[in-house]
Parts: sequence; structure tokens; C-alpha cells
Amino acid sequence: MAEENTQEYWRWTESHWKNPDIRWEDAKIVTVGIDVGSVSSQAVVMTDGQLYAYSNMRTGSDSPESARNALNFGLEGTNMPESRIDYCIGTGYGRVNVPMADRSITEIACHARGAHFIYGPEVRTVLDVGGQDCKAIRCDEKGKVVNFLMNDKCAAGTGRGMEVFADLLSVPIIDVGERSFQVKEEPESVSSTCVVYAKTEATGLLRKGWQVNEVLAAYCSAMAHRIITLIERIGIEKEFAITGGLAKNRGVIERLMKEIGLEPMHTDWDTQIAGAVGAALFSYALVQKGKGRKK
Amino acid sequence: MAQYPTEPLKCWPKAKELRNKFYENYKQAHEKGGIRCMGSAWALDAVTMGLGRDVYWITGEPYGASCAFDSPLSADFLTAAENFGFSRDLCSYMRNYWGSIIVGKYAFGGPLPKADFAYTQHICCSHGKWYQNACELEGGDVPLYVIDVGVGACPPFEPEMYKHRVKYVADQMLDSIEWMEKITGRTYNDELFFEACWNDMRLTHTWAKICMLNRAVPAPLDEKSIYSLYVFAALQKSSAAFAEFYEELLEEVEDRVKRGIAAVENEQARVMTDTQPPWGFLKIYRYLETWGLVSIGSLYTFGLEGMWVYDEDRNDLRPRPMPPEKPKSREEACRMLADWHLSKPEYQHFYSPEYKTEMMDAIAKNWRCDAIIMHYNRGCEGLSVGIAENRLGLLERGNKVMTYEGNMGDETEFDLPSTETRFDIFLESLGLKKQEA
Amino acid sequence: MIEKFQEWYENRHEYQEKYKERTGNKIVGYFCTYTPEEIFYAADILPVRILGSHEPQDVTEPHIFGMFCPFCRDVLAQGLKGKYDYLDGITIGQSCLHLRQAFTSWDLHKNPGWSYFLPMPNHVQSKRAVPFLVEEYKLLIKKIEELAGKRISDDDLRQGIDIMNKVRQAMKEIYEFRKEENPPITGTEAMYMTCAQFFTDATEFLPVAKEVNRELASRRLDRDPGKRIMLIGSENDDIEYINMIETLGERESVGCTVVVEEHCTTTRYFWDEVDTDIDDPLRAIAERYVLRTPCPSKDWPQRTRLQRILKLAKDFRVDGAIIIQQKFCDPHEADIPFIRRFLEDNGIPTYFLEFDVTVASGPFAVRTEAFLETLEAEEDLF
Amino acid sequence: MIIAGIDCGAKNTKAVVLRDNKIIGKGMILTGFDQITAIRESLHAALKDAGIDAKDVDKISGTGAGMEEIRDADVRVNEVRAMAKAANFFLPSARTVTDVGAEMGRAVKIDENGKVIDFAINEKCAAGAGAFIEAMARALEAKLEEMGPMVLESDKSIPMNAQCAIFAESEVVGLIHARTAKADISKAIHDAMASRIVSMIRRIGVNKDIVMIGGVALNPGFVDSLKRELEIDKVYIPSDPAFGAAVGAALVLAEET
Repeated sequence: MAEENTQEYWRWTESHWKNPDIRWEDAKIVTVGIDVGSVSSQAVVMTDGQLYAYSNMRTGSDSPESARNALNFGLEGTNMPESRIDYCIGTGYGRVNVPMADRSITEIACHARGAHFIYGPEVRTVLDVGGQDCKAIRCDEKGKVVNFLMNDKCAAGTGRGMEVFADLLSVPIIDVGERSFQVKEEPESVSSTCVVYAKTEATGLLRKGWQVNEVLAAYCSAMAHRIITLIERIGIEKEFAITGGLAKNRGVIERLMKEIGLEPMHTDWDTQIAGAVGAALFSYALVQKGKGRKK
Repeated sequence: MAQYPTEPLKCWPKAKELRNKFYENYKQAHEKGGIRCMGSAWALDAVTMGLGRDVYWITGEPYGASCAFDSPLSADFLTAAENFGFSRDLCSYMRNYWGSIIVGKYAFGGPLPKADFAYTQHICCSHGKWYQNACELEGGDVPLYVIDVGVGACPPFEPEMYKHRVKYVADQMLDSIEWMEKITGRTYNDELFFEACWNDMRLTHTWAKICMLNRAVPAPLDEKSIYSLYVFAALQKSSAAFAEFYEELLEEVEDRVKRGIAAVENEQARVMTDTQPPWGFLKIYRYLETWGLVSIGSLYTFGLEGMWVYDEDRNDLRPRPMPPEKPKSREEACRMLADWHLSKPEYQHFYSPEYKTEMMDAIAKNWRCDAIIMHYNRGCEGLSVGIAENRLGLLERGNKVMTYEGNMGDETEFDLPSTETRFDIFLESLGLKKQEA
Repeated sequence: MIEKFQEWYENRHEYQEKYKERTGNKIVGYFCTYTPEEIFYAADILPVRILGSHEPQDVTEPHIFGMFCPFCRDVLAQGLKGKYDYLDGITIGQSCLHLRQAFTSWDLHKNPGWSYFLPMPNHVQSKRAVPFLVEEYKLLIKKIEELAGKRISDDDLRQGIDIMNKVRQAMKEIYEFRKEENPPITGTEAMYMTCAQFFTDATEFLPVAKEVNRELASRRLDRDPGKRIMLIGSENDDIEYINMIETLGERESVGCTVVVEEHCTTTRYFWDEVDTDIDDPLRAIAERYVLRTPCPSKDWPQRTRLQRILKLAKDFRVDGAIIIQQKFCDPHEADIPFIRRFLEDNGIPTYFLEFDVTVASGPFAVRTEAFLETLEAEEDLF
Repeated sequence: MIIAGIDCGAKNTKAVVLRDNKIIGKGMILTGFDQITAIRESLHAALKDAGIDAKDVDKISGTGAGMEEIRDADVRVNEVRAMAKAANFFLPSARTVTDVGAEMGRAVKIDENGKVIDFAINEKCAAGAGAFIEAMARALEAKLEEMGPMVLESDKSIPMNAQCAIFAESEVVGLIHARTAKADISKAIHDAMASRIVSMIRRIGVNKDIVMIGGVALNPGFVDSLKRELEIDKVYIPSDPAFGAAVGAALVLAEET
């Protein structure tokens, strides 16, 4: 059981990044997007609509604090005073609890807009696999949401589910994807997608003498199936892009893509920041149109 | 361990042949210049027979069950229905049926033949909606007629079978006849209707007589076989061929009883069940046999397609006697058929669970059951109505009752290992011993 | 005066118990809006609708199998917990199997001495439905007369019709205000009103409704109405949810006002009146219930709800519709895919939500808000 | 006569040693993925605790999810029968016994001899088992053992509809973001779970006296919620409730020999 592990395998490494080619001092407009999700928080700083810096960390049990930490972490090493920020939008679960935000917009709108930025304007279907929900979003050429679906009262096929699983198998979450392919042949996917029962099932498989990697493979494909039912319900239109933490999990994504017979779009950006990017871009647009904060 | 002689039913080959022919006929209806009709297994199909001997039926419930037998196919159908926007908790026969239309596949090979019209009845929330949506999914050009039979319980559960209730159902039948003439352009033949009407009553009467024979120890029929036999009443009650088949079956089963032929050679104890089984997992009946258990049937297999009279004073069921003579007028035939069907045991629980509890208790006592195993069927709202009250009522009446959850037509809602564990716990508490094979 | 509705909604039991003491009249609880209230009023019996309490409970598990809707279990729980011990009788007009179980189990375990199942016809599109229902009403009347201890005359029936029609008219007049640019009455308040009508004596409800009507003429609400939303679907008196989405605007950049609903707690229940030009009062009542906006379980072979919903949507100029469904509600589940397609084809965006005894505010807030954002043509963001 | 009872559960494996129906030793080991080892070690611990060695044991009785793995068991007893027998042993007046473990919830109606009359098993719902509280503890960033005691600090009742353990988790996250006190959230969690268990108990009827066994019985917060939901003042909990099924299994065997 998770609680007995000394190491917390589900913990992914927190990160921050700063664009070396940009001097914020030269920027006309500085905008910020802060995404306080149920599991992770990101802050994105943009200078004139360019991605200048971001941070990605775990959400604590207090959202204002998490927002604050994310922003500080994002501004770390930039010497940018917070007063320089022209406009800030909060999004995600804790969006209304972001103290420095001028307004809030839902993660659905922000992820569509963010995906449009980091993947390019061709994107029409965005799959965001977040901590506790899974969204399939259809958007137009401007990154505006046309319609969307979210998973119902069930966390099967969410980032959180994968974390619980990584813990159970004592496999660092970042290795899950890789290791799920280190199997002689693709095993049957676990029948139960319920996080709790998949755990029971996996335990049973291990007791039956399955290899850990085989169990990982089985769970990854079960999760892929689960996510597919959601995107099939909304209908897949090319181009197809994936945001959120799970986008980093080859184990699920490649199985999912194989099943729906599509190539996912590629990006070098951290897919977890899509929401915050969208929020920062909305901020930028508002300031440009003079809708920004009265100074 | 064997203590009784057993042997397979002689009529098996004929049963298989009749069933296959039925589904073939529906496919080839148009080549024969005939008419295709879709509707519920509960529908009053006899009324459509006045259009001619070449009206070929498909009934949604048995068809949905046939889909459920083929799990990959069923999975496709259920997914298609869900992707269209239908909720996963709707009737699983219905979802298989809609899925079959959406995917365009016939469970018996080839594309799904399109019905010329739909003719059904409405007792549960879904019956009318089922074919309303089926017609829409078929392109919106399939005409639909639904007969509402939700008029309340029959005696002894109501003071009387009020005339106006029978009339309401009969009048809808009369209206449907004019409607059918309009949409098919055929002239309606009352003689054929009277004949079909009589076949319906003959068949459902005979089925009840066959079920009566299962009171014998050892039971000549086990429920797994009963499922494959009772289905004819679900396919087409008005079929002369099916009515004759039941009469032959009746003779064979009488003979088995005379000769003490058992369905389960090691019959130690007897149970009855409730509601449709999880069709993809009929092996649970074989599992029960390893405990020396025979399932003698259920209110579902006895009372959905068999016609009975419930005797309150003796707490017993007996086959409802046939009317003295065949109907002579269209009105009389409609009234007769309405009155006959409104006494269907499986209609009564829709008005109060107590009625069903009493009839189930009567079966448990008179068919000498040691226990009752109830399937809490997530797939059928109609037969699960009041089922929890039935359980309480049967316990009160001193029966041993066990329940398990599942779904008749969606295998993702059935868990075989945990169900077998339940059986073990329950049967052990009855003092039975598992017999090592 | 408008607060009165909320007061009645929140203190339904207190009101009803006091009503009995005060008037000495009997009270019959009914489970479905296919119960002809006119006939009960004609007998000086107060018909009150039984709704749930939106509190999680654990008393119905032995009585109703978990695949049936949370509403019917919530309703039964009220009876099993003894909250309605003051009732003199219970009744239901046939509609869905779910709610029927709340009635049959209540009847089995909490029978107040008088109970009646009315086989309201399902084939309401058949010409045979009205004559059949008239005969059923005659049986019902016999039964009610036993309870009331008095005969019910045609004039009594006409009075029953009169009061129910007046109440319906009053509520429809109030709904008129919801067509305004900035409605002086919120969806939350409107829901309090229609539900209060279930719980109170129509003769006491009517004057209050009339007074509110006068107040609304001059009432101005200091709030941005935001998007104009229609709610469609199963039984819904989830005031917590309605209030949550109507106050979104206070916290978020998008907000909305519920301007009309198609629920059996609102328009499906009261929109249609009894035609007083029909001489035979029983026939008139029967026609009203046969021709009223149907529950989907009776809406076949034609799906008549589509046009009725579209008309309401247009009359109240809605920007979008939220389709609300009680978990496991089969009748609505069978209609929803077609209703959504129909509304989308008619330019009305829809979003779907599945309701339980309690709503999960967090997840439901973000879904609703995101839907409102899709309605918002805020080009400044792009 | 000396009999060992072993309960190989989803989370822990428990072993007890009985001499003439008196408990003389106990041992508990995390089951993990290797049940065989857990079974061996738990028995070893129990023997050590009893101060006897393996050869002194006359017979072994097994129960629990992994009972098949108890190779040298003389009999295997299903959990329901074992818990019924145990309850009768702990409290002869017991008529209802509930066993809430890591991933299972059960309720059994028994007669004066500890015979099973009726039973209910929590169907596919983690919200009705210990695993639920563990999942919630993570969301609350609280230690599992803190969860129960916290409940007693709260007097609020927040309705929570625990359909799915993990979805409930997002309700919990919602409450956290709404700045709800941890104690109140913990109470909501325990109430929700207790209500699932009580629903199950009501299926077989609430007949006094009520005995609770299984690891969750050690959680004071849960027991508190359970009593409130059941509207009763006394739920009898034996010392070391986690060993209940193991004791029951041993007693069944003792009875048969």
C-alpha cells in the first residue's frame, strides 16, 4: 500500500524555465497566467505575448499559497518585480483563490487557447488529461472552445489514477511510460478502469507472477481505452493535441493513438503549462485592447 | 454422485431449426414479398397477422439477448449506442438493439434488415421509447404503433378486471388494425387474426402446462434449458408452428416425468431465480449444478410467456383455462386477447411488489424450492421494479433468499468470481456441500 | 412578499401540519404531477407533492435497488424517516417506474390508511386515452369520497378546476417577467415559487402570487443577468445548483440567469390549464392531463416535447440550455440525445449534467461556467 | 488442542493461535505481493507471541481473499462464516456482525449459535471500505492514523455523496479550496463511508447486539460515524478487531474436530 512506501513514487519533479533570449525590461506588456489545478499548479509569464518564463509545481492544500509559490518560482532568477505585471488571469480548480489575479477563466477555455499556442492554430481537438478530470475539447481556428466533454463521476483515466498506480507498483511516475513498453508481448488490459479496483486487480496479477512492466502495460492500455470512450463521444477532428501531465506518458498516449489511428501533434513545450499559457494569452489580448487593469 | 437417470431432450434439433428459421425469415421477408415488423417480445403480435401469413417478426428482447451472447459484437453495439448519446444504464437489450441499427449489423450475419413498421406495447418506461428511437435511428420513415397496457393489476389483486380497462387496450388494437391497413395498403383478414389470436392463447396456455410439470422431483427441465425453450413465446406467440412445437414438448416432458428422467442427474436441492440471467454467463447454472442444485425456473420464465391464474386461498398458480371457443368477430378477438394478456403474471408487479412476492412464494412452495436466488438485473428496469421489496417479502414468508448483481445484456456489469463466491457462502449456509467433479 | 415562497419551501412540514390543525381538512401526499389535484380540492382535501430533501441517506437500500433514480430514493426516505407521518393518504398518477417504487414501498411500510394508484394512461396520443381516464377518475372519486366522507358534485369539481386554473394563470403571469431584458425574478426565486405551490393550499398561495406579481412590476434586481439559460429535464428542485450558477457572476467573469425551465417541478407541471368550455368537468380534467406537456415516458409515438421546448426557448429568448437528468432516469435518457440534436439544429447550444441527491458544486461549477464561456462571444480575448 | 487461524487479507495477513478456544498468540504482516511469505511470517509471529513452536500446532484453518495460498491449511473457511463464528465467540448475544477491511465491507445476520442467516457484501464500491479513507487521507495531506481522531474534533456535518472514491477525492479538493477545516472534511469523509456501510447493514436488518471487526474498527472516527448513522449507542468491538476473521476461522475448525 502507498502509505507504507518510504519513497513517494508518484512525485514528479517540479520545474521552472526562463527564456534566455528575452529581456523582460524591453517588454511593453507583461502578462501572467496562473493555473491552480487539483494536483499541480503552473505560472506562466509572457512578455508581449512571448513565453518568457514558467513554473510547474505540486498544488498544496491551500490554493492562494499554491498560486503564490508558483508565481514566485516562475519569477525566480528574473528579478522582475511583481508590480511589473500588467494583467493576470487565474484558472484551474483554484481559479477564484488566486490573490494576484485580475479575473478568472475556466481551464477548459485556457487549455484550448494554450494548446492553440503551443501546438499551433491547426489544432481542433484538445485532450487534456489533468489530475482529477479528463476533458475532450473541440476548438476553432482561434483556439476558441466550440464544445467539450468532461469525465463523469469517475477518476479512471486521470493523472491521479496513474499516480496511485505508480505508487502501488513502486515505479517512479516518470518511468511508467517507458517501462510499459519493456514487455515481450502486449498483455490483456486490466478489465477494471476504476482506480481502486484496478489496484486490486493489479495486486492479483502480481501475485499471479506477472512482471511489473506487464502490469504497467495492462493498466496503460486500460486507461487509453477509458479516455477513448470520452473523445469518441465528442468526435475526433484533426489536428489532435494533448495537454496536461499525462501527455508525457508514452505508455498511455501511444496506445491511445494506435487505437484511434491518429498521429498526435508534437511540441517541445511542457504540456502541463497549456492552461497557464492560455490564461497569460487572454491577459495579453485584454491589455492590448485596452481592457487591462487601470494603472 | 448421480442418483437419477438423465438424457437430452429429443426436441433439441427441432428447436434449433425453428429458431434459425425465424431469424432467416426476417432477413428474407422481402424476397418472399412479405412484410417485416419489429416490436417487443411482449407485443400483441397476433394483431399484425391479419395482414397475411407473410408478416415476419423480429422481437427486440430476444434479439438483444442474442447480441449479448456474442460479446465482441455486443461491445461494438453498446459502444455505438453510448457514442450516440444513450446512457449506459438504459435497458441493455435496447442499447444492443439501437447499437445494431447504428452499426448496421445483423447479429445473424449481414446487414440489419430494416423493418417496414414497428408494432409494440408499453408497460415499462422504455418499451414505447425503444421503438420510437429505433424508428428514428432507421431514418425516421418507419411507422410505429404502440399499445398501452398499463391499466393496473388483475384480480385477485384488484376487485375486478374492469370492463373499461380491457376496452381501452382492445380499442387501441382496433385502431391499430385500421392504421396497419393504411400504412401497408393491404386489406385486413379477420380470419387470419382469429387464428393467430387462438394460437397465441394456445401457446401461452401450453407453456404454463409445461412449467407445471417441473414440480416433479427430479425436475424434468433445468432453467438453462427452459431459457432456450421459452424463447419461442418471446419470438412470436401467434405462430402456429411454435404452438405445435410446445404441444410436442409438453408430451415429451410428460414422458420424462413418467420415466423419472432428471435434467440434473445429481439433483440434491432446488432453487428458483428471478429476472433475466446475465446471458453471457449462463455457465453459472452449471456451477450451481456442482453443488447438486437444479434451478426449476422462475416467475420470469413461467409468467412472462405463460398465462396463469393465481389462487390466493391456496397460494398456488395454475394455468389459465382456455376460453370456451374461438373469437367470431374482430371486436371479440381484441377483447379476448386484451383480457388474456392483462392477466400475465409478469404484468402484475408493475403495480405493487406484493403481488409478485406472493406469486414467487407460491412457486417456491409448490415447485418445492429450497432457496431463491434473485438476479438484481441492472439491465432491465421493468423486471427489477420492486425487486428489493420482493426479497424482503420472500424472507418474511420464510424463504431462504440470496441476491447477486449483474446485467442481462452488458457483461461489463457482471463479476463472475465474486458471484461464485457469493453462491459458495450462501449454499454452504444452506448446509449443502460442493461435489468434487 | 416574494420571500414567502422560500419560507414555504423550507418549512413545508410545519405549514402542512399547521394547515391540518387550522382547517381540520385532510392532506394527501402525491408523488407525481399526473395526479389530478382538481379532484382532491373538490373534496376539500389538500394535495401536497412529496419531494426529496437533498440529504444523503441510508434507509432506502433495503427497499429500492440501486439502479433506480436518486430522486425516488430521496422521496421514499422522507416517508421512512417519518417526516410525513401527518398525511391522511398517499397517491400517484402512473408515470415512471422509478417514482412508482417510492409510492409502493411507502404504501407497504408507511401506509397512512388511504392509498391509491391511478392508472394514468401512457398512450396520451390515442383518442382512447380520455374516455379511459374519465372512467378511472370515477373509480378514484369513489375512493376519495370514502376518505373525505362526502360526495363530490360537479360543482365541487368546477371549483377545483377554478382554483387550479387561477393558480396556473398567476404563475404564468409571473413567468412573463422572466422574458424581460433583466428579469426582476431569478430562476432560484421562480423555483421556490413553483415548489411552494406543491406544498401549500392553492387558496392561500394565490393571493401571495398576485401580490408578488404586483411587486415585480416595479422590482429591479441589482445584478448583471448574464446569459439567459433554460433548464430542461427530469424532476429538479435543486435550488443549490440553480443558485450556484446564478451567482457565478459575483465570483467569475461570466454569469447567467435561468429564465425558463421544462421540468415537472415547473412548466411541465403548471403550464397547461383545464378547458372550462367543456361541460363535463371530469372530461375537462381528463383532457388537461392527457394533453399537458408530457413526461417523456408518455411522449410517443410523436416526440411532442421538442416543439414545446423550442417555443419556450424562443419566447424566453434563451442563449443556451442545460439538460439536467436525474441519474438513472430512463424516460429522459431515452429523449436527451434527440432533444440535444434538435436544439443544436435550431441554434440553441446545450450542455448535459447528471444530477444526484446532492450536486458536486466544484465540478458542476466549472462545467457550467465553461459552457457559459462558449456562449460568450468575448472577442476581446482573441 | 492448539489451532491456528490465518486470515490472508487484501492488505494484511493475520494469524492467531488458540489453545482450547483461548487466544494465546497473534501475528500480523503486510500481505504485499507475496502472500506465501506473509502467511508464513504472520503464523511465525503468532507462534512466537504464544511462546510455542510450529510442531505444537494440531491444525490450521485459513480464510480471507488469499486463503487458497495457505498451503498447509486443514480447512478453508469463507470470510462470512468466519466472521459470524467470531462475533458469536466475542459476544454470544451478537445478532449482526459487520467486517470492514481495506477493500471489502460485509454484514452478516447470525443466530444464537453464530450460524449465518443472511449476509450482504459491499458490491464494487471502494467508498464502502478502508481503502476509501486511505485515498482521502492523501487528498487531505493527512496521515492515515490522524484521520479518525480528527473526526471527533468536528461538529459540522457536510453532506458528501461518495459514489466513487476518487471522485469523492475531487469533492474533498473542492472543500479544501473552499477553506473547509480538515477536521470537518475528515468527518464528511467518514460519514459518507459509514453511510455506505449502514446501507449495507440495513439490507440484512439492524439487529442488536452489533459487533464490528476488521481493521477499520480501530478508527474511532469511523465508529463514531457508524453509531450516528445507525442511530444506536453501542457497537461492540473486540480487542484486536483486525484478528476477528482469523479467530472465527480457527473456531469453525475447532467445532468441526
